[in-house]
Amino acid sequence: MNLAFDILTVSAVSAGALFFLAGTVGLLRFPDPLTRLHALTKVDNLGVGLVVLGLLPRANGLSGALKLVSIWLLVQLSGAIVTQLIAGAVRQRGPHG
Amino acid sequence: MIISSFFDIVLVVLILGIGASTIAAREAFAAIICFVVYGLLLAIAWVRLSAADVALTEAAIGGGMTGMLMLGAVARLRSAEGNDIRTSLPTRLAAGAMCALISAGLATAILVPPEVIPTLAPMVMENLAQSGLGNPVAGVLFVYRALDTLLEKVVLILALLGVWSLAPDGAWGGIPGLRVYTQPSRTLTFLAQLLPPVGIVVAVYMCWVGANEPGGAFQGGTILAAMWLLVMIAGLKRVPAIGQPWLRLLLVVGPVIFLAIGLAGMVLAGAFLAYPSGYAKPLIVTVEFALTLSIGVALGLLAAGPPEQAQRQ
Amino acid sequence: MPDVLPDATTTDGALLVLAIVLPAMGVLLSFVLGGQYAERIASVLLPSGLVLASIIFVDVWRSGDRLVYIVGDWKPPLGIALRADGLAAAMMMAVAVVICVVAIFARADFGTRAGSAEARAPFAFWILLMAIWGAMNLIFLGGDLFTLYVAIELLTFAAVPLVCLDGRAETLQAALRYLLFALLGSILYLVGTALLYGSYATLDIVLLSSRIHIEPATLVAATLMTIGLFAKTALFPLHLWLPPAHAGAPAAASAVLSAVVVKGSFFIVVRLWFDVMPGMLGAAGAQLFGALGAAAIVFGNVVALRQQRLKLLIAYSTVAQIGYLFLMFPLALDPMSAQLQGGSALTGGIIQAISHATAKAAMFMAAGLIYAVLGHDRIAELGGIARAIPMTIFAFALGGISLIGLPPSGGFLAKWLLLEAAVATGQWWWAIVMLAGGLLTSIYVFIVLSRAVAPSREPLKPVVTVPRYQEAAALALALTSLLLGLIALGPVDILGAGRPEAMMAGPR
Amino acid sequence: MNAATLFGLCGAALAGLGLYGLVTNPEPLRKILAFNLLGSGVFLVFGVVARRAAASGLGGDPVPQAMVITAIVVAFAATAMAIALLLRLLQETGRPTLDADNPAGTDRGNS
Repeated sequence: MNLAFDILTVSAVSAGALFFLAGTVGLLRFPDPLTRLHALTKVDNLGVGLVVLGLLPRANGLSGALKLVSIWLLVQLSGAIVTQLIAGAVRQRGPHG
Repeated sequence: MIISSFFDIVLVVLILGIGASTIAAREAFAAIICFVVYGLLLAIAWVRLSAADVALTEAAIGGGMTGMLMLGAVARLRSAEGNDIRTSLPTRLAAGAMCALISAGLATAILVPPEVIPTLAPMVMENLAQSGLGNPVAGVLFVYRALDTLLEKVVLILALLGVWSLAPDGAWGGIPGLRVYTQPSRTLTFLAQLLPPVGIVVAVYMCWVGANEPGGAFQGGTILAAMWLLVMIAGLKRVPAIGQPWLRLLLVVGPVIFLAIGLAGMVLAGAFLAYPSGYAKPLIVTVEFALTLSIGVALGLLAAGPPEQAQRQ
Repeated sequence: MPDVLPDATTTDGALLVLAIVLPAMGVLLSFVLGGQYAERIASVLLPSGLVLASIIFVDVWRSGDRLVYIVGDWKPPLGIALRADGLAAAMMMAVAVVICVVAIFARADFGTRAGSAEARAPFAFWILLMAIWGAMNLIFLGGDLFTLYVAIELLTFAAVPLVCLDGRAETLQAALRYLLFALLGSILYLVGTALLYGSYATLDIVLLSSRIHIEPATLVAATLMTIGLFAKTALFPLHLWLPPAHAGAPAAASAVLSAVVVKGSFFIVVRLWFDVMPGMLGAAGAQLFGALGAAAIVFGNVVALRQQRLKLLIAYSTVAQIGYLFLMFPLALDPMSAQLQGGSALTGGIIQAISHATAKAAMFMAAGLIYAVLGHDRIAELGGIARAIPMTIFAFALGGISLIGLPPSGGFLAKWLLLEAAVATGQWWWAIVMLAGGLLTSIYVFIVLSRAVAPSREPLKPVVTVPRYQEAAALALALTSLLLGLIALGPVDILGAGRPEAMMAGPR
Repeated sequence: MNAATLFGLCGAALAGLGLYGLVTNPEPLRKILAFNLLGSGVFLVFGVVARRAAASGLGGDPVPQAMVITAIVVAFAATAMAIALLLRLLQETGRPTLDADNPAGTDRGNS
């Protein structure tokens, strides 16, 4: 049982980290704001999600697990909104404004 | 062990690199973005130093609130940019040498610690039980060194007064010109409707849990301030006029209650800022809640800036 | 090292709490009740602060021992102690007097008529004045280096807005520069406290003084804290912020800033080197402090001589007078033990601080009145002013006498004591600096006075008529400064009360 | 070298960096930013002092940790005041500068 949880933790957190890496590379390499946003949202969504998933078995009881999940939800929310706002600004002022 | 020290080294390199780029960046805007990232990395460093209370404060205030203030400022300064004065090379070299000297001095002091490292931690823990608190940092802030904490709240109020006093005479008592202007946006409005209830719960939790675990009035107050600012920026609530009696009352309620309990201690517990035995924890929690409110309002108003338009009747 | 006496709250120790709580209450109450009440609250609290300071003064003087209050009943190192020794009691008294007189003076500019709406400048001024009073009391009484950090920050936040109360561009610029200097100063001080705590696990002044020894961290801490405090005291060459800030502020504010605020960080320098680490400075360090002081005296006076505007002249004279404060360090060093010791040099330095506070406040008030009457403060065009406001010019002259150091002024007593110490320790070069400084001071005081008493070319048309009580306030402080020398006959020995030297010698 | 010392050296370097920016950068906003960097370096030194003195089952000495919290709030208040001053200066003169040789407002709109 413990071993299974450990494997889950290691693999999920590693996968999450990989998404972070990919997202960061995308942020640095992609040409314009909208594609960069696209890279960022992937990180927010999957990267944090996988890390949280991996950490769940190690959470401090139910309340700890709930806190972890709510962190993920909050990151989702803020990520989505901020992306919207930036994209809106880009559309209004053009990609270089 | 090896992994953790590797992590620390990477973290330190990142912090130094991004810190240096806040100084070296050519544009103020880029420097500020670097600073926000820097603040978050620093919060991780604080976790690595086993100081979760400080990490929370640093993330909330050092990165978040300060970053927001700076962004607001740079947005206004942009039109006036292009300040071509450059410091001359000899001056820069001299300054560099002096700063290197100071860094070296600090580094020496850190590299040569005393043989027996003295600590107050055991003494803090020994006496903590009397107060009923579980968080030693809260113990230091509200029991042993309560005088500093109380006076620091007065500092906050003075800073706010200092900011307000910069208003034009005609605008006195009026509405702060909140520094971040955005076009009304439905997305932002949505966020400002959705987030504050969650934020307020988190702030109250932060303050409540602070007695026993990392958290407390500062951290809770900062979250409260952030929620309030969000609502004001989205235009859901007007920025209040600084002459409003309720606003002034909220600002001082924390320190006033703190001071009153401190003075009551002179009569009931034998010393200023001492708590009567058995009542310490409820009194401290009361003070913390009042302070959370006052800090939240004060931080929010500090970020909002001096009044710029007279209040319309 | 002799073991330190155990700390315990003394009878009347609660007065020390009151000295800090009263101003804090004043700030909070004025803030919530609004500008209509701020002046009234200040006019009740400031005089009671004076009474309080007098009681503490008499207490310390009578008993020859310090008052102590243990806050929250938690003894250092865990808790914080407030202590009033002779130095603290004397400085508190002086600050209370100056602030009360400034408050009387300020009623003309920042008075609030009953029933009027809250106005910006008076609201800010009265609260800031009370805050400065509280911060200074905390600096004098605080027994813990971190509490002193909070105190100097309180002082900074109270002092900076005073500079730009009128909102003109130059004063805003001066205030911003002052703020940056002050912040740099406090952060350097703060890092010093961190290092000291790391080495000794306490920041209590008495505990530290018994534990402190020479090691790298302590030396770095002492250096950084001193540089920071020098920047805040505006000691040459870190004085750049002072002249525009002090000269640009409204008269009442200039008086407080120049007379009171710079003495706060100076007092912490004294605490640090005389109380926390008396054996650390050494001969070389003491000579360096003295040299900076001497440079400040020469530079400040020479630049003051070249000023065209009266308020700037007075501000540069402050730069010079701050220099005198640092001459006491080489003179107080006991060559046998290489320790800084209280005695005539320390007494002279503190009396210099007090006498400068009263004289300089009087001179800034006088300059403010002159400005009000003429609508400018160009020294070359002062003609006829002595006829229009003779009492003010008289006050300016008396203040000048104290700055020069003529008997029976406080400045005379201070310089006399410092000269005595210079002779006793065979350091004649400091005596030369002092005498040269006195000479330069007398030249610019004389220039101003001779312009002021000269007849004006055309009949003087006062821009405003200044109220009598403002002139009287300036004169009262100038007289205090002039007669301060007479305390040599009386309570001057209070300055030794509760000092470590006195304790080692045993209770009197 | 243990982790605490590493962060301590980082703090020392940051303090130097911040001080350099504070002294050499002519723009007031950048000076304020540099002051914050300097401040955070100093706070890290506090953190190291606390971490080194860990005892009684605590990860660090809580006394310096509490002091840092106080100091962070004070630094924020200072930043807010400095920025307010700066923006008011901008409003008054059209150019934010601390340059004393060019009295502010003389060449409005020139920059």
